[in-house]
Amino acid sequence: MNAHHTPNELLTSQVARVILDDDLAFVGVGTNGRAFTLAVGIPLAGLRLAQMLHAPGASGYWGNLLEPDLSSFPEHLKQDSLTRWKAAASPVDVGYKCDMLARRGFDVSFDSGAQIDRYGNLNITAIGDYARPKVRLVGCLAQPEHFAFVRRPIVMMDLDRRSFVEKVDFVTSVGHARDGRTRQEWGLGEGGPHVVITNKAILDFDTPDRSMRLRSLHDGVSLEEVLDSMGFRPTIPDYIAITPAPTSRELQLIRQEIDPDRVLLKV
Amino acid sequence: MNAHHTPNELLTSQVARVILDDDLAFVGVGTNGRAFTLAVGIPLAGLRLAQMLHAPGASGYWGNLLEPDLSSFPEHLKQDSLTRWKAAASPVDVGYKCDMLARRGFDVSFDSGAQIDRYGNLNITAIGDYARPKVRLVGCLAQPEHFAFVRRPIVMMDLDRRSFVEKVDFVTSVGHARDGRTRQEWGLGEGGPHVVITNKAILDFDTPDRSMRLRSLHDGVSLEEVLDSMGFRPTIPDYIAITPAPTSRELQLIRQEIDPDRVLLKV
Amino acid sequence: MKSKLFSLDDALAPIRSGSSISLGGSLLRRPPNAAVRWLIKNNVRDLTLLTWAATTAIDLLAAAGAVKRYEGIYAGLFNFGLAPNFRRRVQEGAIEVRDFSETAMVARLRAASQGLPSLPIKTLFGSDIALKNPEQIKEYACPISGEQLLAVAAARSDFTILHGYVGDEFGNVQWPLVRDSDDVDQMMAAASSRLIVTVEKIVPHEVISRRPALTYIPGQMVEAIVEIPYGAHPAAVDGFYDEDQAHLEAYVEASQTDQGASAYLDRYARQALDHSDYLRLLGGLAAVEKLTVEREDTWQ
Amino acid sequence: MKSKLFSLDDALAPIRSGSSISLGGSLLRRPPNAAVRWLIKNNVRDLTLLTWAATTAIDLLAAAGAVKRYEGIYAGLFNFGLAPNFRRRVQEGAIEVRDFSETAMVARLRAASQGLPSLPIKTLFGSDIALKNPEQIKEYACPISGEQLLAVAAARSDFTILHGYVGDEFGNVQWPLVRDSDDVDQMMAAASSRLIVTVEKIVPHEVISRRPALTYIPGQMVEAIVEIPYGAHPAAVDGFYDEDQAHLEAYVEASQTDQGASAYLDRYARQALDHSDYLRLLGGLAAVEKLTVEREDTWQ
Repeated sequence: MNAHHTPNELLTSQVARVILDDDLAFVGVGTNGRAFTLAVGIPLAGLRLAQMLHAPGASGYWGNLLEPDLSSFPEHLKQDSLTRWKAAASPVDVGYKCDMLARRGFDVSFDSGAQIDRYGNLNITAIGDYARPKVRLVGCLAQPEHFAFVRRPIVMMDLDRRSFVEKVDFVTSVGHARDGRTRQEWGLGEGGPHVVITNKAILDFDTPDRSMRLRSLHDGVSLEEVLDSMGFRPTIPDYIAITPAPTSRELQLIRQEIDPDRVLLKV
Repeated sequence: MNAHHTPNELLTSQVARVILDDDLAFVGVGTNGRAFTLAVGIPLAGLRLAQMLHAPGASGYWGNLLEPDLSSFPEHLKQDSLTRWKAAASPVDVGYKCDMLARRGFDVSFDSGAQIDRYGNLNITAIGDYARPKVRLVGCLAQPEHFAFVRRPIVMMDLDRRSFVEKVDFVTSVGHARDGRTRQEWGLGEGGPHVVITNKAILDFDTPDRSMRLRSLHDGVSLEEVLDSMGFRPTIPDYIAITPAPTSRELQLIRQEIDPDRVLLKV
Repeated sequence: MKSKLFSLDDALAPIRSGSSISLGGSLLRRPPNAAVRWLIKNNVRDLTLLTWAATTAIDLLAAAGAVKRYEGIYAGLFNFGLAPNFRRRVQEGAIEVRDFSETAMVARLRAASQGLPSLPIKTLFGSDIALKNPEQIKEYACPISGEQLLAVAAARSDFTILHGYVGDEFGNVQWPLVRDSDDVDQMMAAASSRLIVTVEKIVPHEVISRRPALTYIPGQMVEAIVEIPYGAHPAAVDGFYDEDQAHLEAYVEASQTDQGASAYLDRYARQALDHSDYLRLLGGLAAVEKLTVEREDTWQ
Repeated sequence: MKSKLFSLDDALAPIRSGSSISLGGSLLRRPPNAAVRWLIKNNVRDLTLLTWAATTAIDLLAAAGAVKRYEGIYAGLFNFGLAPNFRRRVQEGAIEVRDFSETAMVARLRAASQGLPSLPIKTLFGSDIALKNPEQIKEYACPISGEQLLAVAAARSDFTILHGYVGDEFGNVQWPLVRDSDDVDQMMAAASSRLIVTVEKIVPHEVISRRPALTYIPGQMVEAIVEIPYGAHPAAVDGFYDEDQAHLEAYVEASQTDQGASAYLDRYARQALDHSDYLRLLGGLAAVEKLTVEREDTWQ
């Protein structure tokens, strides 16, 4: 065990451990700052770490690229770096990825949003009234597809009372239940959010009613601090685990091979 | 008027006259012998002739090629000639052409079959019982689409009692009416076969019930000869026109520019 | 074949206020921004916009107050944050929004390209995207399997405007071998009613017809093609030039207020005489050529 | 990534009699004929075949009496006439036929690739194709517009076999820049459950990853990839070699009778030890290399 790790290294190691051999994981390309680190940087670093350790057959669909070469990463992502990125395939149009999603071709996806509730319903569309919102967000992208069709969607969000709410203002992506109806009753099959990786704790949906449950606290974070950062109370297990620290092997790979220039785990 | 023309030159001139400026015409690639001349050779020559005379904006979709260069034609069509053919576009898959058909992107198509009836129902699938046919034919290709969606499908068939029948054994492509129901009653919109260009006469469907009508006899062919070659009696107009002969300009273009080596109008 | 080569003025003249327009491009790749500036300069308003991942094009039109309704999967500025003007107008209630997820928007475009009124998806059950839009998303039982499906309405629009790489005078538009994904322009072209394409460069037809597999927009579908170098600026054309980071940052800064956005539009869209004048305002070709990337294509 | 490179024996071993198989290629382009000869040699029978424009592959399997049911848009020998063995078996009532028009088959493949039980078309109203197949083609009213549509059932199969140009050991298959249309192989790959691809040549992954836009079958979808040069013989691979006219004419001649077809199969499929032996029977590489065409691609 190596206690000297950054919070982002901890999350990277956690992401890697969710990825199984032969998984195909969808990662987006957009955003900047902390949102980039959560939605792109940590997922790519975690996927690469999993590939190097226990999941040699795992691969990614990053933006428009299937099985991109993740061996190095430019400091600034401009269009031309994406244009020339090496990959196994760059499908001709976005319908290809949509079809892969709809036929359940993905095992893992990474999703974030402005709001999430206890059943994992996610809002990336609008805060407040939909027709005249307090904050208009980006829309929905393929996040409804991720929650509808991907086997194990991973939610990446920093804990915050404004984000972890009792009821989201707009259900962009349906989680495990909504308005008293389960996702099956709503017409959806297997799937829905699998785990929620935050800056303070890991949460999952391993409860009888598939509502959010605290899985582990990051080292040094108290239960009170987590509950204070949430607008609803998740199920708390009798024994609260501590999120396992990254191993020294994991840290060595992250620091020396995967992200030596701290491009992925920047902020 | 130039009386010294071959039957195929006459048909080529007739095809050209059906093609209007800015038409997009679908032409197939398959078959050999006389079937090739009827389905591919005469249509391509006629399209090219129309382009050179009255329809500079007309273009073709030939096999997989959109707006192919029709300025020359190899003696033998092997795969590599198709692979390297110059064209405005070679869409990535056949779904592209299917979508163009279904959204009514084509003005003209060329179709032939083993059997056609008085309402223009066409059979290219099987003679006799469908489950255990006397003659199994090729299937259906996109001929049902041509009759369903193309504005003016042109049928190219030599007259023969076995081909022009009272009732086709299998309706591959629905014409103007079937079993007492019009194409509109069957659920189809505008379209259906526009004209039937044969070796002895031109027929169309300009009748109140959209059944086949004799439009003109080729020079030197008698009405009796035509009727003897048909298994049903088409509507006969009071005055029977003679199919206009190719003009000398048309013949000059066909012979000197379009098909000097008689590859298209071979048999 | 007949020439379809027009000036931007002539190509866009048929577009009236109140039209619906599908706008091509995705994120910071190939939004038809020169055409968008023309619409703003010519005071075309009350537009219904259908888009994929829209950025600069929709935000400029929103800044001009020209957007009545939006239907799409994303409106933001990619790694430059939210779309400031679009966001402000939506929050004011000035733009009616219909959100669609990616499979839904793809199904809508494919339906239009197949001449169908709708196509089915299985995605949006229980989502507010469907619940708040019962006119365009309706449930039915598959007649083959009995499964419940959602039919989404075809994405039809009066006009479609795309910005492409190179084309010929007949409207055939090609992409380079080394490119990013097309995302959605080919689909939008197939779904279009009246299609106007601006391209970086017009090349001879002989150059196009040598490589027919590279044509992604056949001239058959095109009403007008216009040569507009740097026509996606300040966004990028993959394989040609990168996004203009400094310009985009200044745009975001100006767009913090209505006044700032309006001053930006006055300068770059309304007072600029035409696209050449726009390039002159940016510092001329020498300035934009700094954005150029190494090219690797078959037309050179 | 893990290697998916197998021998033909290992790649095809899972295919049992009674399976349904989608066979790729169109007309005389890229039918997976080496794989077909393997199926015949190994006495795999009672097959349900889903095809696009099928020629040599289906006729060889019909000659072997291995086809129970066929679903497709065309079965013939292109410019070599009707498919003699397929035709004879259908006329004997030995093959159950389900014909589909092109939009119908495309909709069926797309439905499978989109995880949907069906997709709609507007083509087949009133056609015997629909009237004689009420299980796979059913009418319904569009819930958006009220128009009548026909739902066609997804084209699902146990296995899909395609023959491609070049690939890497991870199963990524690319086409050349100068090629004929793919027709249907990319769609079939996307619709597949278990996909086996034979290719003309295996190249290093580094060659593939330089040009990701040329990959039309991502290795993700591939269960096994096998290197089989001249794997479509006697048909063609566009950009690689032409169809073998003399061989095809001899095949048609032999196939005028059951005995002749059987003798052909004995010689070229059953007694040939493997694909190398097949090439030896043709006269060796020197003989087939005469079919080679000038190549123009990015892998050399």
